[in-house]
Amino acid sequence: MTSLQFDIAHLLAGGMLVLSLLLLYQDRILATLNVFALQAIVLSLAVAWQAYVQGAMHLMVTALIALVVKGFVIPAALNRIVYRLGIHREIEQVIGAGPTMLTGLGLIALSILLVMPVNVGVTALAREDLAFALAVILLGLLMMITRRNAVTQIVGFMSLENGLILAATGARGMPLVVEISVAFSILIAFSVFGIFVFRIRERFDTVDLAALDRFRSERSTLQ
Amino acid sequence: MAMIYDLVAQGLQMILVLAVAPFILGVTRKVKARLLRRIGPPLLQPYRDIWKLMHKEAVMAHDASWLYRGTPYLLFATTWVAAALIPTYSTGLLFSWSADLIAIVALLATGRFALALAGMDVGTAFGGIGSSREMLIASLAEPAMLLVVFTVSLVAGTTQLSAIAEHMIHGSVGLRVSLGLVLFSFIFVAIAENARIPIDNPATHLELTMVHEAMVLEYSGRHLAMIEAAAALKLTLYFSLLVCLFLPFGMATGDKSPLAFAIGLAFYLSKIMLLAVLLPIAETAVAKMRVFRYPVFLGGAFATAALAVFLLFVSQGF
Amino acid sequence: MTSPLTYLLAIPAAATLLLGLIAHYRIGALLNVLASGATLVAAVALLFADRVRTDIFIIDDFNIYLVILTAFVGFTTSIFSATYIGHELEIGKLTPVFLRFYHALYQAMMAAMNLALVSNNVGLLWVGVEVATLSTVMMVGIYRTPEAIEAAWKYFILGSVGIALAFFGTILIYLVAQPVIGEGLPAMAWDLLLRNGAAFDAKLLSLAFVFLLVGYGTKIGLAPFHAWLPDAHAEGPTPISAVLSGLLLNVALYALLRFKMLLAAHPDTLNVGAIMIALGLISLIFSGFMLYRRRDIKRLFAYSSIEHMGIMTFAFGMGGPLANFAGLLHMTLHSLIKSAIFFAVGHIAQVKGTQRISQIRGLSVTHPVLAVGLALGVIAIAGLPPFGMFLSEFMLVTSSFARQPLLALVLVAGLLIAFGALVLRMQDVLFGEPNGPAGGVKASYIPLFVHLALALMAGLWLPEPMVNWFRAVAAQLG
Amino acid sequence: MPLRIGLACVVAYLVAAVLAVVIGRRRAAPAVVYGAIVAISAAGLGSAFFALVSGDLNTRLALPLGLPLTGGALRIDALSAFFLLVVNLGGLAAGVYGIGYGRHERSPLRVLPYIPAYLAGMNFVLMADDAFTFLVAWEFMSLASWILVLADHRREENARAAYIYIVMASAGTLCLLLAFGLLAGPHGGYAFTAMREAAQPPLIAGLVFLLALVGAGSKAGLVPLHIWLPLAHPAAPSHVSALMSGVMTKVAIYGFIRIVFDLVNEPASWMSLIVIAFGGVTAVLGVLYALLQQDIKRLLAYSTVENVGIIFVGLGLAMAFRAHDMAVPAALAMTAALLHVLNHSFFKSLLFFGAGAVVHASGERDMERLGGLIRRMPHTAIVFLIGCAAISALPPLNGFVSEWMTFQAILVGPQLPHWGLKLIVPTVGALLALAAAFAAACFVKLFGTVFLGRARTAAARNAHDVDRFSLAAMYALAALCFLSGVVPGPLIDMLAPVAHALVRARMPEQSGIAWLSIVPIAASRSSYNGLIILSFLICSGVLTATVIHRFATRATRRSAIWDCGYPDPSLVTQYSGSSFVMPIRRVFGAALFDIRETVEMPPPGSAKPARFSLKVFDPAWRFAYGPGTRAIWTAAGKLNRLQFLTIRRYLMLVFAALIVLLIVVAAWR
Repeated sequence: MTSLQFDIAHLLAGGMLVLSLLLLYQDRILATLNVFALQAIVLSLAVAWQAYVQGAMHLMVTALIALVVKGFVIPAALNRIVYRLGIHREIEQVIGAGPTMLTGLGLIALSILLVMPVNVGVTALAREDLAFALAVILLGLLMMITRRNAVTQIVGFMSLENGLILAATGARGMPLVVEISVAFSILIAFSVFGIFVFRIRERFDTVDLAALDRFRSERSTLQ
Repeated sequence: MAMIYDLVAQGLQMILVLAVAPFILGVTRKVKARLLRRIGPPLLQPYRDIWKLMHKEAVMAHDASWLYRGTPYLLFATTWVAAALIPTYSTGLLFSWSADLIAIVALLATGRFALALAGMDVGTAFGGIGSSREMLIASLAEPAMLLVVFTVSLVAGTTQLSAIAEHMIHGSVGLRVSLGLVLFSFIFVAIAENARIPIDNPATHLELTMVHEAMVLEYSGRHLAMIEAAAALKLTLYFSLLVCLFLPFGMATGDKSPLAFAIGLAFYLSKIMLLAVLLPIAETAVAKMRVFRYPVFLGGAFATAALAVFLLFVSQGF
Repeated sequence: MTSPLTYLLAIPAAATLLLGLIAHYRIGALLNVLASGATLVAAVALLFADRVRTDIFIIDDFNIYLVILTAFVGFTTSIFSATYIGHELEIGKLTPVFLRFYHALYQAMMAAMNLALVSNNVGLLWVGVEVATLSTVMMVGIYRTPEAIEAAWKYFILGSVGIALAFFGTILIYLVAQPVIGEGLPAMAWDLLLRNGAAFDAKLLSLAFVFLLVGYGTKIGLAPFHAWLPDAHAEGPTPISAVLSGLLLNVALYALLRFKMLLAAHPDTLNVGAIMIALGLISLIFSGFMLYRRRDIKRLFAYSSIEHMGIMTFAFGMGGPLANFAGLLHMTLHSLIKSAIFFAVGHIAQVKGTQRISQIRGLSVTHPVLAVGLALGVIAIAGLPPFGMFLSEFMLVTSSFARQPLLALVLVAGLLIAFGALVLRMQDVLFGEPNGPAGGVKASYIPLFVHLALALMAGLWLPEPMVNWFRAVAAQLG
Repeated sequence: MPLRIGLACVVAYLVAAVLAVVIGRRRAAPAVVYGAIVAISAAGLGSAFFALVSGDLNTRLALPLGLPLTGGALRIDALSAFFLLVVNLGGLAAGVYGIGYGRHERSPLRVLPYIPAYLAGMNFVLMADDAFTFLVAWEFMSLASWILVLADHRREENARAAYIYIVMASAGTLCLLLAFGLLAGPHGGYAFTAMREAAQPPLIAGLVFLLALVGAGSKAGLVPLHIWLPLAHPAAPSHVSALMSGVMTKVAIYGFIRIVFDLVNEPASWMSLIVIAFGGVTAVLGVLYALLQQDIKRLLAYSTVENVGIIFVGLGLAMAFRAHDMAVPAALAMTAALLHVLNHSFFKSLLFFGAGAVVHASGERDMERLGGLIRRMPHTAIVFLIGCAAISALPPLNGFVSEWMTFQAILVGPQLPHWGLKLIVPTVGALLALAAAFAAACFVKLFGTVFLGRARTAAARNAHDVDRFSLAAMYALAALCFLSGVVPGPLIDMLAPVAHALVRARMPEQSGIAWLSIVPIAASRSSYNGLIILSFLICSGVLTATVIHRFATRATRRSAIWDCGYPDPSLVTQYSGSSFVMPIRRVFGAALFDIRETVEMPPPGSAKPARFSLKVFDPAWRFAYGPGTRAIWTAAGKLNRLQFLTIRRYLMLVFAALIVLLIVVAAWR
């Protein structure tokens, strides 16, 4: 692999990481959706590049799925939901953007710390990708737990899964990647569908327990 | 032949204690009366009392049970047997080994058990008071008594009364501090067990602090006679126990000749007479205690005995 | 390959499609039972067929009895669910429309679990576990009551995160294997991995295991990844609670153990034993305490499942022939007994019309047979003789106390705490002045008592081949 | 051969249990089941006795059941043979009693199946020769008795008792489990033979000893592990209470002996010190608790605690002497302990049967509501009186013999070359004397309040004697109390092989001694002859009685109570049980219990009655168990919040855990 190929792969992966940070930074739903769509596109580019580099054309399918489903369909769907359910547009963050960013940076440091010592036999490309992918995953998780809002949590989950795809495609010649990426898209479709059908607004997160007590006699044991 | 001789000796001892017991009681009463500037009853009064009571008809409550009737005899029997098993004028009598010191104490406990039950039989308040206090005194006295036994057996290496007596006579006992202490606490226990002042007052009947007399309140006639006799026997028993444990000199140990027996008998009688005189003197010196002072009294006995044990350890070296 | 393996996977898969089409619930239930029975036959047939080993599938000492166990519990549960669901329809808690999905999903789940068990490919293993999870998510939400949906959502979200993390771990496994074994399928074949394990990069392997632990640990229901488990058990239909506790947790644990073997084969990896011991003890103690304040009887036993998963994890973390043997035995027995308990609890909840413990009293007066069933179940799950779980706990406690006294003391304390809670609740339910309806119960006792009988047998006598399997696997688990 | 019979007995018991389940509802069921129990336990008794006297012992039997690969091992040695004797004797008595008593059982299905199962469990414990079999049987025994405690499950306190019981029982089992774990070692040598061979380092031995003390002690009712006992034993039907108190505690003691004397068998001075101290304390506290009870059966249960204490003192002395290679005294102490095991099983079963009869006849367990039963139930009164006298260690009954032997062992104590022991032995001796005195007081109170005096309630007034099966059982046990009290020699000789197996020595041969008296160590030292004492008593008593009746008068007149001329006809003025113990309570109790006495004295002139109420609490609850349970409950409450977090917070937990693990990996090199 030439250094150019490596640099491009590196650039794309790094781009995803930056976008993840950007996601954490957003405080308006629609903007979040746009950033996510952008990340998905970058992902598809990265995957496509990997396909080209590894000469594994079947990865193109994954790239295509990423582009179409995550780049356009799901953001659009989520947009629709936001309008339909009249979810108010500001994201209530549990911790402010600043601390979140700092935590995110810490996570990135951790992931690099974890992956860099690994060098036995693993190709540099895979390793770089791995570091970035791990970072993206952790950031996705972070986003899920720092946002009180259903849609943004789905977005967080999806960016987490972007990281997965990135790692999977980075692993040279790994079987089943395409199938799994398809499976993940279905999973996400489910979640979006779920939000829509079950009318889970903030409810799925801040389920007010008082409402549940009527059904489930557990809480009365608290006092 | 020898067998019969032994049997006779044993039988003699049984008769002896039975015969001498009321007299001892009489002596104590007489001495006490004298000390109190009274004439006092004649020395043989106790015999007369028992005789008279025996011939009176026994009056019993309507719902008195067989236990009530049986108890006096059981009490009398246990006390008598116990008294008969203690060496008086001679050691190593035929049946002396059939009960050691502990067993004798336990025999007395049997009698007490029966009497306490009898006290509760007809269901009066007085009987209950008596029984309950009797059991309290017993529970206070028995630990001290056990420590006494413990010390003595530690000195003599046995709990067999004959053996102890012989050891005290022949063995190189010397004058042991711990034996003195034990004697002290033994006397305390004996006072408590025999319902003497300051624990109890055998002379009165209608005093709320009474113990033994309250238990037997309902008894009359021959039953009462048995109980009185048993009380007298018990006093004698403790006297002879004291004699046997602490001043057994003069007892017939080696040869079982009639002469030796006679000497032993003389010594024995004089010794218990002495005790019978000493007891009322001590009694007149002190006053009756409240029930809840008993623990102090007998606790003192216990402490002394315990001290004796530990001193003994020290003197023997651990 | 026309080995029983084919049928093992094909029958449930086919049944899934077929059941999806059938609306009538009696036929559906009947088909469900038949399909499960056929699967069981196929599974048993595996015993007599020669062992399979390809890059995709494998049958070895470890999974052969688990396959049979899974098929067996699946079968008995299908019988139970037939009567149970019938009752649910009568009282109108379920509608036939959803029942169609119910049966289809049931078979789908069975198929997925079988796939996970027999797959030699770690990717396929992952796929199996995940499909099984998702199908159960659907079934948990099937009552469509608010709390059921709540439970389903919790399950879904936490499950998905678990899925993702486990997948990342799988990728790492591939990455660590690929340089040694080469690209493509072989680099994901478990037995090849095990063979070349020593050559892998220890660091990356440990990292992979951490992700697998968290990912599959979520499925196992180890604290603190357990949150979905109690609600999913409590709110879903009871047959699903039975298979969740009885099978799915086992399968997830099985997956984890496969990877544990990899690390055990490697000399200088992270000491995962310690981590597993820690997680196990945390789960045990935590659930032990949680048992005390439970008001919902199904949730109670859900927590007891967490407890037992903790015990197993502790055992495997301990390692060594005895502890591993105990862990494997515990796995088997737990799935038998816990599902039996849920059978009993399901009927009890139906006859009493409530899941609230406080509203069920004096069951031994109103429904003696059910009471005996529940009592035996709780006695068995509490690890009292003569049931088999006593054997496993006996081995575990004795062996670990000889090696790690303090840890064993913690274990014992946890066992005692949980025991106290379980017995307390059981006495509440079984004894005292009876309340609630005393009406007759339309229940199928066979599954319940068959399970208990098996658990009893395990306590008194284990069949020879089983012992050999356990020992072989225990040796591999290091 | 005895082993096979024993195994057959266990199987037969289990069959009987199943049978009971099947026919439980029939009217004839109790007769059938109890009849079966009688037959089986008679067989077991016979074989055990035969094994003990003929020395046909140490036969082994390997079962295909139990632990995988090794299977279960069974063995009967002298020790287990003796305890089999005890167990089956109790079973026999309970069976005979049950034939009559069981007729009145309200819900037989809750009792009938479990008694045979219970007996099977106890038999099996004694035959087990590997840790697993032992514990299975042990826990099976606990389970069966737990259900029996729940026989009358509608009473709230019974459920509570059963709960405390089962939890304590399994805690004890876990302790034994740990002990066996240590003995077996990491490679799992679970067979007792292997454990015997493995030489344990002192530390391990000590640890095993402590665990065994706690594990077996909690089942035997050693203070302060006794709390379950007075709750659970009375809750069960009376013949089951008899089994639990008279037999099961003995099985627990067997467990202790088996581990400490057989499997480890390296007693050290400090161990014996602990055992002796705990034994003494248990004896005194147990009987003090007993004194303060008003419930007949609970009183008996507490007195079981006392006797367990006495037995443990004997065992501790045996350990002490063994630790210092004083073989003969060790044999004496051990024999005393074992003899007391046997004796206690006699009179405690007898007393519980009597209590059962009283409870059945009057429907009252509170002795303050009884009284005067000696006239309503003469037979029960006689046997109960014998039981009371025996348990109060009065000559010439059996209780005295074993306590006397214990005292003899104590008197040898000072020869021990160990400071601590030297000092504690006399102290414990005093404690035992105190316990004996208390026991006498306690049973005077019991018998006096229940059987003597005047009936306090209509229930007591209309009581009637029980059926003849129950009476037969009670009379038989009373006879045994007499027999083993009067001629204990043969029993002591019977125990010789047991003592020899445990402490490598035996007491001097008793059968040769003249006049059938017993000699613990040497005739010169001490001896006791119940036979002569008894005959003396009878002779002198009868003699005097006849003399008086013959030559004096035998006239008797019945009249009203005299009571110092102020008789009070009302029934409540008689001494009640609690007023009987008042002095002892004031003197000893105040320090040891938390006793709440409240007196409501109405002002002069008001018509209200004065009220006196007394509450006695077991301090073990106050200081140990209460706080413990509260702690668990609060902890559960605090953790319970985790049930109600939001999904996001749950995700946080996952995330945090993941990060921690990742940091661990990163930090690990």
